[in-house]
Amino acid sequence: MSGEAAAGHGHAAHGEWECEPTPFKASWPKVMMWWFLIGDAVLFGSLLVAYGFNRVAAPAWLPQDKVFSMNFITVMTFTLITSSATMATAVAASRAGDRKNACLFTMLTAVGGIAFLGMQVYEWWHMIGHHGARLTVGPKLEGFPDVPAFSAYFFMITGFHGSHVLSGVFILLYTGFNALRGRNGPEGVELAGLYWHFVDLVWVFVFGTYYLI
Amino acid sequence: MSRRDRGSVWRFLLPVGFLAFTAATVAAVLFKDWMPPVASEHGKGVDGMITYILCAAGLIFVAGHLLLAKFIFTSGADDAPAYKPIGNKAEMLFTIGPTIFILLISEIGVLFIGNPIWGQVFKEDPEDFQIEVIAKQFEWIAHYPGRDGKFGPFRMEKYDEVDNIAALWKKDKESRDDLVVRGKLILPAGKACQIRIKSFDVLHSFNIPAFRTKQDAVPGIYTKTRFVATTPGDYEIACAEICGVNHYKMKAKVQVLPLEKYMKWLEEEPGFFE
Amino acid sequence: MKTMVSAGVSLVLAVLLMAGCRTSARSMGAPEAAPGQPGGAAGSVHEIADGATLSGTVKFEGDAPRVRKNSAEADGVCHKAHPEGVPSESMLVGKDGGLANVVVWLKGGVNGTFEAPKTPALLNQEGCVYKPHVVTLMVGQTLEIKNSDGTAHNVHTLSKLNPEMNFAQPAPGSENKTFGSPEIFKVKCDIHGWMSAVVGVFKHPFFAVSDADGKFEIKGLPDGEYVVEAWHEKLGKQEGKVKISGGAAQTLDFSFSDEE
Amino acid sequence: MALTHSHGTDAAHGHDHPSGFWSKYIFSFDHKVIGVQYLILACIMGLIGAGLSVWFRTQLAWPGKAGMSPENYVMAVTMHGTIMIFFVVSLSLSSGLGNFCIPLQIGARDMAYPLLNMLSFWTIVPGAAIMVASFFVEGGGAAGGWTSYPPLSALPKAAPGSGTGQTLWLLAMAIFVVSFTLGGLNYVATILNLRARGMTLMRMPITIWTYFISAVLGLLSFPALTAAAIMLLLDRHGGTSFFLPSKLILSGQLQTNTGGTPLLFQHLFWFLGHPEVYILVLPAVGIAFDVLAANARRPVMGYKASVFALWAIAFLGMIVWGHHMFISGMNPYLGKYFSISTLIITAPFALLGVCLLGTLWRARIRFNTPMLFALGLISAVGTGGIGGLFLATATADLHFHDTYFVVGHFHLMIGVTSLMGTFAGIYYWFPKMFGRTMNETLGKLHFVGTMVGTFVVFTVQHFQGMGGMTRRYYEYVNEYVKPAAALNPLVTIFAFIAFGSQLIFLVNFFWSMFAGAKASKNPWEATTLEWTAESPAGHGNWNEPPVVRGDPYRYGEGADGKGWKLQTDA
Repeated sequence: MSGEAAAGHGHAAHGEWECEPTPFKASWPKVMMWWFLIGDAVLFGSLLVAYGFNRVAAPAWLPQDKVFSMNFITVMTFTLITSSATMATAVAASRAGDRKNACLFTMLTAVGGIAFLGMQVYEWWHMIGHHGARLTVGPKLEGFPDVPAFSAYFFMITGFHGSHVLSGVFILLYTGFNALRGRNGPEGVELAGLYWHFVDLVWVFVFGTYYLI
Repeated sequence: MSRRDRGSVWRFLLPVGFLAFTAATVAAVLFKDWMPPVASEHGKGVDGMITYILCAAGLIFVAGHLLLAKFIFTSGADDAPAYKPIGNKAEMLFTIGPTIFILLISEIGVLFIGNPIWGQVFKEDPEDFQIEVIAKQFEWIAHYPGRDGKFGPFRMEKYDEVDNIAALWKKDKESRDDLVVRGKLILPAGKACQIRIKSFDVLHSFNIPAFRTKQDAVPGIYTKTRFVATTPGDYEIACAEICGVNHYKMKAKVQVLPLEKYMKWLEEEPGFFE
Repeated sequence: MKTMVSAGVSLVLAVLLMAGCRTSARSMGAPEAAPGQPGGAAGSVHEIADGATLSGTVKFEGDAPRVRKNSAEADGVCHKAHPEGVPSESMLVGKDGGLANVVVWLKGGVNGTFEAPKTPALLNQEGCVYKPHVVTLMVGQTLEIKNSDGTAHNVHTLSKLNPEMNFAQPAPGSENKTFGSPEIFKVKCDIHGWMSAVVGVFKHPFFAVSDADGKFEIKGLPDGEYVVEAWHEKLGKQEGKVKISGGAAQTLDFSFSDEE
Repeated sequence: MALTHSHGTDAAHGHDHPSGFWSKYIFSFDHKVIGVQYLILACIMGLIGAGLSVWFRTQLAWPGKAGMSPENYVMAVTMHGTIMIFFVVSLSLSSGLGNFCIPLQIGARDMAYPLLNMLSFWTIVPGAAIMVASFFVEGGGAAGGWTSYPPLSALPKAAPGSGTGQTLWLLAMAIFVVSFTLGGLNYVATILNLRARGMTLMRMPITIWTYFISAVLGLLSFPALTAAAIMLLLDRHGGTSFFLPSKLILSGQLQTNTGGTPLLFQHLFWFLGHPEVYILVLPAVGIAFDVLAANARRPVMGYKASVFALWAIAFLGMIVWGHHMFISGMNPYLGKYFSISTLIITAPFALLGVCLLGTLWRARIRFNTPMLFALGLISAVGTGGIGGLFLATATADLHFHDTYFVVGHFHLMIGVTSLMGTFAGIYYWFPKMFGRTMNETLGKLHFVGTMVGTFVVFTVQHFQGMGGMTRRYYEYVNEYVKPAAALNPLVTIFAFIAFGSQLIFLVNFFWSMFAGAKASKNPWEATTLEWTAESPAGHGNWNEPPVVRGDPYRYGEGADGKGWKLQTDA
């Protein structure tokens, strides 16, 4: 918070209400988005810490690679990370004023998100249908005990993340549509991008802690 | 609205009020022993720790209120010349001084007086008597390992409110000679006891105020606490963590016996399945 | 979103599970309505003044178990009433192996509706013990729950078909309750864990509780074929059949044993 | 480079002065109206919360005479705690006064996102309604204490209120968290982005600093409670076992849950719970600084040191939650760590306290009502803070945990200190809210009643705690506690006095709103920015954007001889 440099007061600004410069020169929607994401990160952090806490305390745990297909999860992760790249392209395009490409790449990102969601639906179907897992019943695996917490954390964490992806897809569709019409400035795409990158980042943590460790 | 009330009664009333409050509090500390009589070894240490903080914090409390009263009483009249800065050095001394003082006394207290006693409470010593205390809504049950020195394992399926409160099974070898006492904890005097605490339902807290002992009973895990009861006599267990409607009724007797009497009781009492 | 969906799904599961519990409870201890009551549907009230008597004995096979005593020292009032501890009443075996406190009732074969007696049944808390240990009454009949002690009690019914009650009862005090569904359930005191009683609620007046010697007697039975159940709080239940014709008295014996 | 105050879609912002009743007073975007709405809601909830405390205090003093069953008691205690912390202190101090004074003190027209601001308020109204309604559902309200530790709160059979009441409780809390988070986002963005020209960070009044820090703390800590609430709801209604270990026996029946741990909830809860204390206390201290400076006619002592201390408290406050759990079954080594780290907080807190006290050095005090409350706050924060030394020391906590010592301590901190700060703020800014002043005589009566009532109640409770008197007891049946419990009637009588004087405040507040003496633009001759706006300020606060040219507390250096200078003066 050392941004109180008194420089730049003389700059003429459009609009009638001049303000003191903000630290990091972020606009207020961006500041709000950042703090929202920080709070959301704490929420995911809490869930993951809770998972770690229970996992350490649990007498038994299931081997993830036997429950899930690791290749499939890797593809999921890859899809989501790719969508982050298209998002970055969209942000760059919208900054450059290229509405068409901004829209195109935002929509591509949304497609990536939908693909990810589809894979997650398969993943859930696999857990529920194939392994017989329920919120209160662990996946059935030969030679392993029933670990209900394995399912409970799976459904809660991936479900919560999935809901973020889902809302992200809606936001992206809306933003992409608006970008094409030129309704929002570059900031709209940027904000959606921030959210999307955050959702991806969270997935990396979920992947790392729930699937790998 | 009288804002410039220079001769305001509050100039006298407030300091007098603050001083009276301080004096009453100090008097209450000095002239009455509020703590229940102490009956355990580490309890004396806890009391020592409390006395230390009382003295140190009391000093800050009194000094702070004296200053507050003084500042209010001697504050200038509003139409007098405007405020003159006190000077950086004096301000620094005034602010940093007490800060460091308070930090020092509190950290010294916790490091050199508090933590050793904290260590005593959680010490693991194979020589200690092992006693298990079971908490359930709204009762305390004492469970002794019996002559074999081993606690029978819990078989929650065998639990019966009336006949098998400790959820033991007679086919478990360790359980046969276990002692189960409902609503009463019998302890030896002068010998360290490690209590392992278990809850069958919700959170409770094992609290013997006379021993300065408090430890939550957490379902799913064992919690431990350790003490040496010093004086034979009767004391009370209270529950210190809200556990439901009858939380206030959740109490039990603590009976501290001289060591020989305690050993005799252990010998003579028949085991739960004997 | 998905958490909500899965929460919803599991909520449905939980409801199903609870429903399952209910049915199993019904089959475990709760009297069921007799299957198909064609004639009595008009609400005719049977007279039970005359009829046959069903009597018998409930026996316990094996050694009489030791009667446990629970220390009541946590509560001064209870301790005074039972300085040596409160003896458990959950398994009382009398002379010749007679098993007390068994609820014997007609599970099937009773037709018609019956009016509940006006006199209340009494469950008294005295000396930190429920007196009597087993109370039987009819649906709609008043149960007076009384606290005659100098200490507060807590009445907690572990009923499944009737709404579960859990209320504090200061000393002295008295509460009147009625039950809408036939069921046998336990009552306990949350404060004094050793206190336990059994309440049996029935649709008809044909029930009895075995006495200290294991003897029971059900009076005023009309002719018919009946399924008789004997229910004990720890040993489970047994069924027997009896046929009554011409108002002749019948006997039926039960015997229980402890599997362990 | 100077950023503009661009408000995107909010057309209602700026010069429009809505005229209709609904858009002006009910669904207003104006931060000042929203602030007052919060205050009024807090007043209503305060009557309920404090009324509950009067009810159970009567039971404690004269057992059985209050017409209260043990069930009522645990529910009343739970609801009192929840309502007071989340729906009275948070709403009045953080949301109410915060909304009112943040834009005014930094020279903004409104909050960064006025629509969101209005939505925050209208989100919390149903939350408050649900919280109150939960008392009247079948089985009664939540009865697990305001901490709602599972398994008590997770198993509907564990307590009579653990049924629908507990679910509604969780729902209301979730709504509160949503509203509070949205409000916090607005605070942070407003304070960072919408400061008037010249209002650099180090020229902000300390009140703004405290609101900023408490908003940041809220954004960082409330998600932990959200996570805990999600998991608790799943445990309650989804059949999961996040907090429920295997083989619990309840009502004599074996439960089917497996594998959870109740300690997890406590960690998550206190990760919020401890910062929450600072969320509630710091703004009160900040307001006290402003009021003290204005009425002691001198700058606050150690402005920079105080800001530093606030950040230190905020940071340390995030890492010491475990001191609520010394005896919870946590690893004893963690107990040592939390004890040592908690006591480090004494340093910044002492610094803050000394700066408060030092602000009276060579002062020229005007004894008006806001000042009296600010002075009372100094004593409350000191007395309460000293109690914290005992509780932060794990060893002493062996005796004090969950006794009335804790009750007395935290009531002095988040009850008395916060409310004294709130009252100081309300009396102080009332002219800016309504263009009128509150009645001084009634105000002083209110002060005396509050001061005497609360201080006796909570100081005596410290001594009761020393006697080992355990909290949340319906009646004291244990022998050892009889001497301490004998003081209960005394405590209750003074609790009545404290409650009664709040009624005086309510009368004064609503009466003065319409009939108080007219106030000028700057009735207190204070220096901060809000006093350059009209009283009451219109929607948009200023016609011309103010330009800040100096520190917030410019007393005693006035060249023009009046002894003080507005922040906008050259």
